[in-house]
Formats: sequence, C-alpha cells, structure tokens
Amino acid sequence: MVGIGAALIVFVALLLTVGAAQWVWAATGENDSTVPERVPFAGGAEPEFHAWNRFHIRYYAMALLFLAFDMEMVFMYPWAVVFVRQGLLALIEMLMFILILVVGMVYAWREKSFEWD
Amino acid sequence: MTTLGIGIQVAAMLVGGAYVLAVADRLIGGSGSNVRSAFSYPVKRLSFLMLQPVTTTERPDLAAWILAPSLLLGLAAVGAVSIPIGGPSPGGDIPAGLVLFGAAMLIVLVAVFIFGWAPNSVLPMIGGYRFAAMVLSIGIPFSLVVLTTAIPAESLSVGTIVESQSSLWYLLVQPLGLPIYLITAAAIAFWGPFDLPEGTDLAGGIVAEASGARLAMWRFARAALMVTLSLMGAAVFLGGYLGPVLPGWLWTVIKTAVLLILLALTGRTMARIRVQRFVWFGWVVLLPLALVDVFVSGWVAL
Amino acid sequence: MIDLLLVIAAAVFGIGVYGALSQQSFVMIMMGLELMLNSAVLVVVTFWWGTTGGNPSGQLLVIVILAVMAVEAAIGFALVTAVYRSRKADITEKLRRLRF
Amino acid sequence: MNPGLLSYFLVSAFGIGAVVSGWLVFRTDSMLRAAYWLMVSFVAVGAMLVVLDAQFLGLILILMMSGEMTIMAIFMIMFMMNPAGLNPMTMVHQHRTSMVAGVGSFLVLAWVGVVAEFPDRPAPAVDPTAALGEELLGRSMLIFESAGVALLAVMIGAIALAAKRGRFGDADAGSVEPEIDVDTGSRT
Repeated sequence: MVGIGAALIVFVALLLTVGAAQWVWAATGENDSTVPERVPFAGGAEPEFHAWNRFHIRYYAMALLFLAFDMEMVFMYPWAVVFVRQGLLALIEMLMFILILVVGMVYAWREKSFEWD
Repeated sequence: MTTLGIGIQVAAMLVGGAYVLAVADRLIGGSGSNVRSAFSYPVKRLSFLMLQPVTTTERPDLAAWILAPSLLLGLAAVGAVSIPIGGPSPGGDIPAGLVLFGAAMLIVLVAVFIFGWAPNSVLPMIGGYRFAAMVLSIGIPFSLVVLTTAIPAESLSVGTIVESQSSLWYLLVQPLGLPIYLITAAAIAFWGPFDLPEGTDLAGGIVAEASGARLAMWRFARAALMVTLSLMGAAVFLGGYLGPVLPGWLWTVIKTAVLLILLALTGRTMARIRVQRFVWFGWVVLLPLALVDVFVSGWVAL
Repeated sequence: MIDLLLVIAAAVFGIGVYGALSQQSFVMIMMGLELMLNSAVLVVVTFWWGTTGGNPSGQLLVIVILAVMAVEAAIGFALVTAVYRSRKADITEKLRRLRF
Repeated sequence: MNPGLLSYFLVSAFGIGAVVSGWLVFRTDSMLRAAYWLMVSFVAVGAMLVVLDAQFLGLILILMMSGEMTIMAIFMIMFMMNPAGLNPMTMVHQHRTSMVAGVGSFLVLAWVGVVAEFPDRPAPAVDPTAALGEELLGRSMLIFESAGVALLAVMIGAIALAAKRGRFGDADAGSVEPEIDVDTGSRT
C-alpha cells in the first residue's frame, strides 16, 4: 500500500502547493492591469463575443467511437495478466472480441467518421 | 521505501529530466546560440518568466487557470511514482501501476482542456478542442502498446515488467512497441511535430494568454510530463534499471535521457501535420498497428 | 465499514435521482444517470470486498456496469445530436413526440 | 474483518468528496465545471475502491471517466445556449418532486444499508486482477463476448445516428429518403 499511498500524497501535495503559489501570483499580478491589457489576444481581432460559446466540434462521431472502444481497454487489462496461463484460449477469445470491434471501426472508416472539413 | 523517499526520488528525476530536455531542445533548435549558453538557458528562461507580471484576461475562469498547471504537474508526478527508479522496491510497488499510469496520462487531457478553456479567449479554446481530438484518437494505441509489455510479464506492476526483461528487452521482443509509444507519447505531451494545441498557427494556442509564473509553471509541468513518459518508455521497453556494472538508478537515468534527447531531436526536425490528418492517422494507422503488436506479441509469448 | 460505504452510496444515488428527475437539459439528465451508476459500482465493490469472500463475479459485474455507462453515454450523445439536428432542441420540454 | 483506522478515515474523506462533488454537479452554472465535478465524484469513488483492495477496478474507473467526462464537457458546450454560465440560469423542472424523490431514495437505501445484516466474508488478499482475468476467459466468456457485440451495436448505432453524411445526403439538407417518383397518372 506504500506505493499507491505515496502516489496520493504526492498528488495532493503538489496540487495544494503549486495551486497556492499560482493563486498568490494571480492575486498579486492582476490588480494593476488596465482594461485594454485584459482584452483577449485573439490575433488582434476585436473581441465581439465570448470564447465560451457554442462550438460545433466536427469530430463528435469519432468521440463517440472512442467511448465504445475505450471499453475494450477495460477488458484487455485483466486479459493481459492471465494471458500466458490461459494460452491459446485467451488469444482466440480476445481475437474474436477485437474482430467484432474492428467491424465497427471499418464501418466508421467507411462512413468517413475520422475525417472532417 | 518510504513515502518521503519516493517523493524525493521522483522530484529529483522530474527536475533533472526537465533540465536535460530544455538543454537538448535549445542545442538542437535554438537559433544562433553557442553550446555554453545552452546549459544556462533553462535557468535564464525560468528567472525571466518569474520576473514577468502574470497577465489576465477579461472574465477568466480563474480557478481553472490556477488548477491546470498544478494538475498537469501532479499527474506527471503520479505517473512517475508508478515506475521503479533505483531497483526493485517490494514495499513501494503498485500492483496495478500500469493502470495508474494510463489513468494519469488520460487526465492530462482534462488539464490541457481546462487550461485552454480558462482565459475565455478564442485561440486557447481552439487549442483545447484540438488536443481533445488528438488524445481521443491516440489514447487507445498508447494504452495498448504499454499494456502489451504486461503480457509476457503476467502482471500490471511496472516493477515486475522490468524484472521480466532480465534476458531480453521488450524493445527487441516487440519491435513495433517503442515507435508507436514514442509517437503517441509525444502527442500526449503535445510535443514535437504534434504540438498542435500550442502551434504557431494558433499564435501559441493554449498558452496564447499565459505569461509570467503561470507560463513558467505550465512549461515545467509539460517538461515533467515528458520525463514521466520517457521514464515509462525506458522501464517497459528498455529494461529500466537493469544493466551491467553501473548502479540501477544510473541506468534508469541514462535510458531516460536517451529517450528525452531522441524526443527533443524528432520534435525539432519532423514536419507538423494537420490535426484532421493526425486523427485519421491515429485511428486508421496507429490503432491497427497497435492491435497487430498485441496479437503478435501474444503469439510470441505463448 | 460496510454500513458507512452503503450510506455514502445511498447519498450519491439520491443525488443522481434528483438530477435525473429535475434537469431539463438532456446532457444534465445523463449526468444524473451516471451518478446512479457510480453508486452502483460502489455498492457492488463493497459487497465484493466485505461479504462474498472475493468472488470474481463481483468484479465482473463492475466491468459490466462500466460497459453500461459507456453504452449509455455513447448512444445518449448520439440521440441528442440526432434530435438537435432535426428539432434544434436541447431540453426535454421541447419534445412532445419522438418522430420526424 | 477488521479494517484499520486509516481505512475508515480515507473512506470517510473520499465519501464526503464523492457526495459533495456529486451535489455540485447540479449546483454550478458552468457546464464545464458540472462535467468535471462529476469526474471528481468518479475519482473519489475510484479512490474508495482502491482503499477496498480493488485497485484495478478503482483505477480503471478513473481511466474510463476522464475520457468520458471530457467528451461530456465538449457535448455540453456544443448543445448549451450558455455553456459557461455567464448569466446565472436554472434549467430545472418539477424541482420539489425530484427533491423528495432524491431524499426519499437516499433514506430508504441508507436505512436498508444500516439495518440489514450482511455476512462477514472478506475478500482474500490475493491478486484480484488475475482472478478477474480467469473469470473473464473461463466461466463468463459469454458475457465478455456479448459485451463485444453490444459495443459493436453501439458503434454502428452512434455513427448512424450522429453522422452528418447520411445515406440520403447531408443531415442539414434533410437526409430523407427520396420519394418514389413513378408516374402513375394519366399522360397528357
């Protein structure tokens, strides 16, 4: 348990210390900036609307495909651990599983889900 | 191994590795700089940024802006904790270390996305969306090639994977693994030819509005992330701390430094590709190659 | 310990029920559903750890719940996209019937 | 079983974290924050699973959710009028009913959890990941393979529903089946 505990402690400690330092810098830095200095850079364009706007990402079909394919990773981790013990059986079962998923990938590729303009 | 010992080890690796990376990057890509100035360049650059004021934008999401660099650095450190540096560590070994590493590297997406979101500015936001597209298309091949090294080792613990390479490195057993790993790792650290979220075509992208200490922290966290990714590459493909004569930790340092310099070299010499092309490349080329790698390595391991 | 874990899981589930029933936006409703599944994961692992003697079927059930989450999210988003395309609607009030 | 004091402390801390962040999901105006509060809730539950010796499951939950929540945030920004919550908004209906339902389900489930007696058979301290792998490849092989089929159905369904290029042209242009244009009327 030492290892995973160390991971937790290191993570929390870094998040707190670096976050606090960032907060101090931000608090001391922004007081003296004028309004023109605070205008977003945006390549010099006039800021007419917030950047936090509706944004139509073009790759949503790919994102949904990732959701489904990510699940395959979950099955693969325990499979890899017992692979050598189970031998050929494990190889064939996973090959079946992956081939089923590859059908979906080929369909997505044919539907041009990985490309957008 | 105590918690404090692990912490000091990781901190030393991350700071030292970040220095090596910065010097190598300056030597390879710096214009008109002589060799001697490259070694003091990281320190100069850091002190320059620290003395700069931290600028802000109109109505930023300040909490996210403060959180993002600390989160990135924390994730790099967590990834590094799962890797044994000096030798086998019975107490400090994490049974599912590979999963911890994978989770940390996927949350990098969150850190970068909120860093792009925070300033409420168009160019950083586009950088965030670009990075999401990149990670969603290479995340699976990245996890797959790392996972492939767990097959012959029969364990998800990185320490066991290193130990199982005592006769032969997995670089030689699984020749497809390391190239795919380095490509995807460079993309996850938005480094090299894949620095699309920070690209010059976006006038800096996610860092367009960052300055001063915030930019310094972000740059350091990104360098630390590169070190963690190289450490993992050295551990699972190059035998980690295994090696003759020299002590274990020195082997880890040498192998990590080699990978870091390799990444610095390719980062400065390869041509960028568009994000659309990259998404296609990730799904249609890298993912099938990674699957082939899994099954061929599995066949060999039988 | 099991009591504590079950109370926590119940609280997360209650928040999920509240969210799924009260939100108007499709995506926010899905967040409520995910919270309920989250508490289900916690309950399953609690019983796996405390009462079943480490029966691996418990672990498998968690993985099945994870698969359900992925399926729910992917099909949910796809449906929202399809509905938005044809109706320009993102909240449930704007939908009286589900056909084109 | 006799979990140590540290386990109690960690479970309580992560439990409070999971509940509070779960509540904040529905209390923040910014859609990005809502998505990432939900992720914090998942990470807290994942950490609790790690404390309960299910290290692999906890970490894989965190791994899955980080990707899923970013996708959720992106879709929220795509579909919400006001994704950052720059103007405060409440997009709720039947608020009181939902509140009653939420509190009611909490009370019933918590009561069951506290009152019911459960057998005390703790998990043995062996590597649970290997046991899971054996289960996956042996007895529960059918579940595993049918999950593959289900995921294939999800992929095809999601793409068919969401893709812009439909079978009958772009979705923006209607993407409807062309009408059968057979001239059956009298010729003039």
